[in-house]
Amino acid sequence: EAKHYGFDALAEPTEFEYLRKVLFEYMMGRETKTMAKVITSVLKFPPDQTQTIMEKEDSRTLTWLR
Amino acid sequence: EAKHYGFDALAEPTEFEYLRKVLFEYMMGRETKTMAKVITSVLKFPPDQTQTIMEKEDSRTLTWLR
Amino acid sequence: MGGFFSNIFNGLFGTREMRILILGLDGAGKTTILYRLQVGEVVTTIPTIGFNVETVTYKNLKFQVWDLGGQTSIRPYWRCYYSNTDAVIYVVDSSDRDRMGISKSELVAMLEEEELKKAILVVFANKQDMEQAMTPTEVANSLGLPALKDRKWQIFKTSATKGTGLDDAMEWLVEALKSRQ
Amino acid sequence: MGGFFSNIFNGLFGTREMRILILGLDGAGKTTILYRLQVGEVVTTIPTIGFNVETVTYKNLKFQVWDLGGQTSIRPYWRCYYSNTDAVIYVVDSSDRDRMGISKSELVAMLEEEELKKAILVVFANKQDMEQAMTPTEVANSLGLPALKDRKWQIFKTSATKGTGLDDAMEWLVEALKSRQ
Ligand SMILES: Nc1nc2c(ncn2[C@@H]2O[C@H](COP(=O)(O)OP(=O)(O)OP(=O)(O)O)[C@@H](O)[C@H]2O)c(=O)[nH]1
Ligand SMILES: Nc1nc2c(ncn2[C@@H]2O[C@H](COP(=O)(O)OP(=O)(O)OP(=O)(O)O)[C@@H](O)[C@H]2O)c(=O)[nH]1
Ligand SMILES: [Mg+2]
Ligand SMILES: [Mg+2]
Repeated sequence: EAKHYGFDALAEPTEFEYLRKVLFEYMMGRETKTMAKVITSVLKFPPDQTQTIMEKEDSRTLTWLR
Repeated sequence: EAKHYGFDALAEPTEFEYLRKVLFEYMMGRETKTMAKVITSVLKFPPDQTQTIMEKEDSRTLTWLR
Repeated sequence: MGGFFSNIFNGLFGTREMRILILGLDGAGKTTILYRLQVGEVVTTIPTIGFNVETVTYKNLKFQVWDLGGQTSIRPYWRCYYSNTDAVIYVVDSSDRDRMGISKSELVAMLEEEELKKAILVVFANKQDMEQAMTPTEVANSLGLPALKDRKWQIFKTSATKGTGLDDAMEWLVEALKSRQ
Repeated sequence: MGGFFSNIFNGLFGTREMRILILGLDGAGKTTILYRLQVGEVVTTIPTIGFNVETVTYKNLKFQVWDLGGQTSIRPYWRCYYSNTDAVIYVVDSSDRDRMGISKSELVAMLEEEELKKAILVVFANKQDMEQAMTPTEVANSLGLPALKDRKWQIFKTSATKGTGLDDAMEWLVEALKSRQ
């Protein structure tokens, strides 16, 4: 059986910390559209999911403007 | 200089995929409180940030109920 | 929860959906069981990296059923889902004698969690159709169920692929949930 | 943007905040510059893993200024921030001769992006207080600035720690942004 490592033990530490920072801002509701772009890039979401997420962000912005 | 690897090349792949799944649900606005718990656990957010995030989720729920 | 306000709430808005978690080691049959319960059929599964959540209606009761992936690396995150859980369906591959000990430790750790203190436990001794399957009594003993304190629990022998035993188990669960209210 | 609707919008709600990105290799002095511009002081910095974003007011214009971390592994994510950017402040450590080539390739890749097609470029040849610093002309040539097409750009010699050159650069940027409208 392969040895089990924690998630962050193996991840490139800078990228890991970067993701945490960006996610925190996203979860606080700040600049969510930009943050969503970063999150989907860092975590390499498949294109269809990325598009769904970005459409959701756009609809969120429209709700505020109305 | 250390060799540079992509984020997912080194991360434990199951955990990586798991994070993506949970984040997608969170970003779609589904069961966000539970998803927020998972995200902060998987990414090992520091306790103070985790608390701030969970308070934000609680206030979000209250807004719906009002 | 429970008590005066939740009764009013239920009276106004219909019965609250019960929240049920299906837990157990990878390959135990959790996802197979979830969809057996929901659509009455055997679906082809792949290992669950994440979760499936479905609304299951049984005897006029609505359940929100969460099936969580059971692989080693994501088991530590089960606890993130415990809040407000009414019952846990714990699934065991009765033919997987080698990992009965691991299955027991995961169960024990789970039952120690404060958030699950009032949750009802139903153990599915699954894969009873397999020749080398342990009996429900053997499974119960391996998991240390007889020693449980302050816990409403029951074990059932099931075969998710053949569809046997699930009805008995769900019937017991529904009664247990009703009598708890 | 710009045009009829944005003019009405600005008329009603005040001038739109300009969006400015500060980019450049790690250690170039981006964060030092951001806070020099905002609070007029030299702050102690640590490498930026993520970003800083601040509102900077200059000559009655409001800027939303994003300072993005420049380390190798997070540079690929600069592009996620490009949308709606009015200007890029590209910061170079003029004493870092070894990495002038890397700085150039990052700049070139950035300028190729469609979303930055209309963005104004100001290069800060920073750390001019260092003995071994290259002159602004040397920096401009190393970065290939003279060959740029369809781009409004200018280079300034700065020292973020001594506070020299920043005013000239910002003054030029404000005029460039105004005349663009
Ligand atoms: N023989 C037999 N096979 C079963 C039974 N229940 C499930 N299986 C099979 O066991 C395998 C694993 O089933 P899953 O439902 O995917 O297991 P799981 O518990 O969801 O696993 P994870 O998602 O990895 O946690 C599948 O090939 C199922 O068809 C059963 O009662 N008898
Ligand atoms: N001598 C000198 N040092 C400077 C100057 N500007 C910045 N520094 C120093 O350079 C170091 C790096 O500055 P930062 O502002 O943190 O660099 P950065 O571009 O934000 O770096 P990252 O966040 O890693 O991308 C710090 O020690 C600064 O004090 C300058 O004009 N002259
Ligand atoms: Mg499964
Ligand atoms: Mg910085």
